[in-house]
Amino acid sequence: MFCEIFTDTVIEHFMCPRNAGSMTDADSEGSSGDPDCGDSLTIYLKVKDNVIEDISFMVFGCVAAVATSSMTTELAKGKTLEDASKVTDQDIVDALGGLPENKLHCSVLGESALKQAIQNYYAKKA
Amino acid sequence: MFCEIFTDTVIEHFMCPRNAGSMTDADSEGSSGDPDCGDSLTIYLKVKDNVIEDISFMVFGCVAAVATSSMTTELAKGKTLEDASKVTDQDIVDALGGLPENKLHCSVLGESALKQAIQNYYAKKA
Amino acid sequence: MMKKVYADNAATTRLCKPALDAMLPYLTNEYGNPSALHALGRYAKKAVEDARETTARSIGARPEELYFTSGGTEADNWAIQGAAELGKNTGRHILSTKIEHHAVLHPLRRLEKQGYEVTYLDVDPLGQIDLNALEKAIRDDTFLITVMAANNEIGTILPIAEIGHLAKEKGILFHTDAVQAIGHLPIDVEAMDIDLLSLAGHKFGGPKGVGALYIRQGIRLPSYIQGGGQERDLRSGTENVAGIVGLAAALATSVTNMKINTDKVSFLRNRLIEGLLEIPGSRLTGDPVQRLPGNASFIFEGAEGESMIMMLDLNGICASSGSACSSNSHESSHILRAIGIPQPLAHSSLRLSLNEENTIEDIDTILEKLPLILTRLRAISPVWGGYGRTFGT
Amino acid sequence: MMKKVYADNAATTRLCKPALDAMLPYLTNEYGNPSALHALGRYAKKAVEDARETTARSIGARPEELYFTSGGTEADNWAIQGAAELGKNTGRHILSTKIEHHAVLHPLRRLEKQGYEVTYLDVDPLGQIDLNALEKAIRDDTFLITVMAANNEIGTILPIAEIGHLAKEKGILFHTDAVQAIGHLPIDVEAMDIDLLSLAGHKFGGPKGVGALYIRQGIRLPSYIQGGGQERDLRSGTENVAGIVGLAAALATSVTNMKINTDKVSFLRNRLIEGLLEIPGSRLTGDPVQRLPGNASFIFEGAEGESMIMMLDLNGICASSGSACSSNSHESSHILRAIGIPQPLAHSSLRLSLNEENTIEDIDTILEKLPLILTRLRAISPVWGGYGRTFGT
Ligand SMILES: Cc1ncc(COP(=O)(O)O)c(C=O)c1O
Ligand SMILES: Cc1ncc(COP(=O)(O)O)c(C=O)c1O
Repeated sequence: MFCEIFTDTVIEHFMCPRNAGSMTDADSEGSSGDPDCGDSLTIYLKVKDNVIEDISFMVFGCVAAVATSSMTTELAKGKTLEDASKVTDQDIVDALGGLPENKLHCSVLGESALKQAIQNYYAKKA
Repeated sequence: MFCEIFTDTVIEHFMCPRNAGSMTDADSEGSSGDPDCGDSLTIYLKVKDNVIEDISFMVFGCVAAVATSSMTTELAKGKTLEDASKVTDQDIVDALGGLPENKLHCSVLGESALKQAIQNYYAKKA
Repeated sequence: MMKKVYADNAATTRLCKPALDAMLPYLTNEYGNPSALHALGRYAKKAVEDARETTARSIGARPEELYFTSGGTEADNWAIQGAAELGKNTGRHILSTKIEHHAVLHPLRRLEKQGYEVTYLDVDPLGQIDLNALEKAIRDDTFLITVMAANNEIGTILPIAEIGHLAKEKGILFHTDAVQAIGHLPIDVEAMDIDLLSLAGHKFGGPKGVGALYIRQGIRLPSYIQGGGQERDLRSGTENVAGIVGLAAALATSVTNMKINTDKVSFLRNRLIEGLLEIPGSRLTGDPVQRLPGNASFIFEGAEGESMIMMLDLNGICASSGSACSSNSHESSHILRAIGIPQPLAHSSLRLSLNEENTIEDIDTILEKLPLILTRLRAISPVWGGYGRTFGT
Repeated sequence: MMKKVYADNAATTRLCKPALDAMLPYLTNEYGNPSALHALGRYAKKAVEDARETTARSIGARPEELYFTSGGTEADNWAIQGAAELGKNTGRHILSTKIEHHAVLHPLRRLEKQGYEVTYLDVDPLGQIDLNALEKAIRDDTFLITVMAANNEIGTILPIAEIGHLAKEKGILFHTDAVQAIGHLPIDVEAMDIDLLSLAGHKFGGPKGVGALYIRQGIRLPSYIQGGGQERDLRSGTENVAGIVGLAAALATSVTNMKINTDKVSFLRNRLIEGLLEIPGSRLTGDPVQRLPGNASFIFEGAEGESMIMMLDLNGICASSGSACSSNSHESSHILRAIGIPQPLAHSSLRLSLNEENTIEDIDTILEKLPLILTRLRAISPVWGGYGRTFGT
């Protein structure tokens, strides 16, 4: 239905975002974007033995922002922190089957919130 | 058929102009317009006892110019020179049932060629 | 497939039946060029002139005062650029508002670059200008006032008759962008002292790509698009005959049915507004009283505009938002900013715009679906904390 | 009623079936605004983008290089005004010809008033420019060459590929008004080194009121009509979706059938020309070889243009003339003047323009009726003295 703009995967993740919601007992969280500018993402991590055991997110943003956030958590889940921190915006876009040119900037949201959350985790531990 | 632009009378006179043709034995002739400017009319008179016994014209011009010329000769025919010289462009337009605004200037052609022919007749006699 | 609910009539409307019927002959057998002298040309010419007469009469103008354009945008550009050329010897100051359409704002900005000065009047939280402020802002060198008749996003109707009278008294040219108003509100250029007025066919059931500029008799506005000398030498280009005929037919229909349409549409609109305002964290934007009959526009705290539109779309409802996520920037509407909506609320706007084709079932569908959508979006929203958090008390 | 013979295809054409069929959905159910995010909007957007692709490919361009406008006139105005703004720091001189359409000439005159200098190249009696003269006329401060691809009145095809190569070599912007050529002649903006090209839908079976400007990638032409940012911010205004779709469908059809249409139309045209040149006091205008397939244009000594058209019209034949008797002046065409037609012959022009819809019966009807009409008009013409009087020997 949206095929002209978005891939089915994007729509899937927009309509049924995975790992959506906040996490009260998170080990760490990271944010990116700015609600005043129209998009904002917070990612929550639950880490055990350097592995992301659980992950969730809260997002305010457009279709691509929601789908990107959802996909980011899917990609990070179960990965070691080291592997998860290597997830790039390109990986996210690829996993979504692509994004329209003018929406590519939304994928950066996911990568940077995830990196932020991992950094914050390290910082807290250190 | 042309009702949106021209009256039936205009079309009638355009398609079947009255008194069209030149006159080799004219007592006088008068011209107006300039072929270089797109319209030109010559009116020929045959006069007897100060009455226009016969009249004809040759014209190069648009629909309104042709119809105007034809109507001018109709209005002048059989009139005394004095009466004929009183024919105005308004009379011609009226007799045609009107002309579109942007064609009104064509009616001046008829009046002035007729006046010219009459003047030339007087000049020749004098 | 589920029945679609079209609630984006401020963006564009379905071509109404009378307009399509009027157009079809000019898309088939009556294909003459109105400039041609032969019968086919004359028929086309007559169609255009009849359409001009109809359109002009519908706004209280004379046919000689109406010029067809390619739409509202061209009409706005022409009016403003033309007025500036006309006024350049008498003044350099223009008065406008902060809530004009870009089709007015961009030409004004271009003029500013050329050395003209423009005052953009503030509006209050309802989107209304202050007539005293307007009067005070008039300078000796003010040669043009351009104020829209009704706003496209928030639906506020501006007091153009009062502005017209004032402009006339002061000898200043008055242009109004009436693209959203024409066909929906009674407009009379004479009674309202309007000098220049822009309209667009597709906002009242006419076709896209055709509009008109009204130019009061005696105002020697220079042309904007020049060439073959169509439209009495003021707007060249082979006439969009079918489009022009369709515009006129749609406008005639709209004006004939204006009273009954307004009653129906405002009824639906009020039901929709009342229903949606019951949702916590919702706010109506625009003037609740001086308002286009079809406009229902809101802020729904915590939910982002584009996401709302897309979720509505997946539920078969067409709507729009003042917030658009486009190439590398999330732009929030200058109109919402002008009425003082703070960030991030300006990214949470939703416009539902109705017309006479909408039904009570449409309204009920929206009232059923939208709350669920808001619940879903807010459930994952980091900026939603329940009613009262942002709007506060 | 007698069957009409339409021989005014250079003025405008009948909307072809593929174009009408392509348009109808967008005049009925697919009425979305391409800027809208919902499904109806996206379908409209897709229709516009598909049309852009089709149109661009038809002239050897890429879709990103094509911008839809309201017609040929707007495209010409935009190209010329835009090029001037773009070039104002690098030059002040423009090269053009004496036989351009008013949609080019009027914007050029406006620029002259603003201090630009324009050289209007002479043409020879066939309407051809001299490429050497063009090259010599190039100055250090020449920033734009604008030469039409084919002339609308006399049908002469100009050497735009050669001009394109020269302009490229000299680093000068090259615009061509290809309104008469597109759909009828093979045009490739790449092979011909064209930087800017104007076209109009209604000259090749598309609808009136829609056209396009090709802008070579990399040329940062400023916009002409500004507002909502449609057409990648370069041409604002809600898109005429149906018109755009119709233009593309018509162009695709024309390009697919170009070879066969050209063969057919030139055959008919040649038969017409041969037949009419047998009439004493007749003369072909324009280049007999480098000529639009459908153009048959003449001088018929002694007969006035409008009278010929009207008499033809009463015989069911639609034609046109370079001479028009309009408000208070008889204007003869600047094109006929440029090819050296003396007065009053310039008032005796007749253009019969064919396309693929014409039949051999049409030609025979014209060949039957026109001589009779000429005889009648010449019989009462004070400027007709038989063959040889004006053309002499
Ligand atoms: C207030 C207003 N002005 C101008 C326009 C521009 O009209 P169009 O897009 O038809 O050119 C619109 C609609 O898009 C509008 O709502
Ligand atoms: C050569 C040429 N240029 C420009 C135009 C203008 O096109 P339009 O009338 O569609 O704006 C025309 C036709 O009218 C033309 O023949």
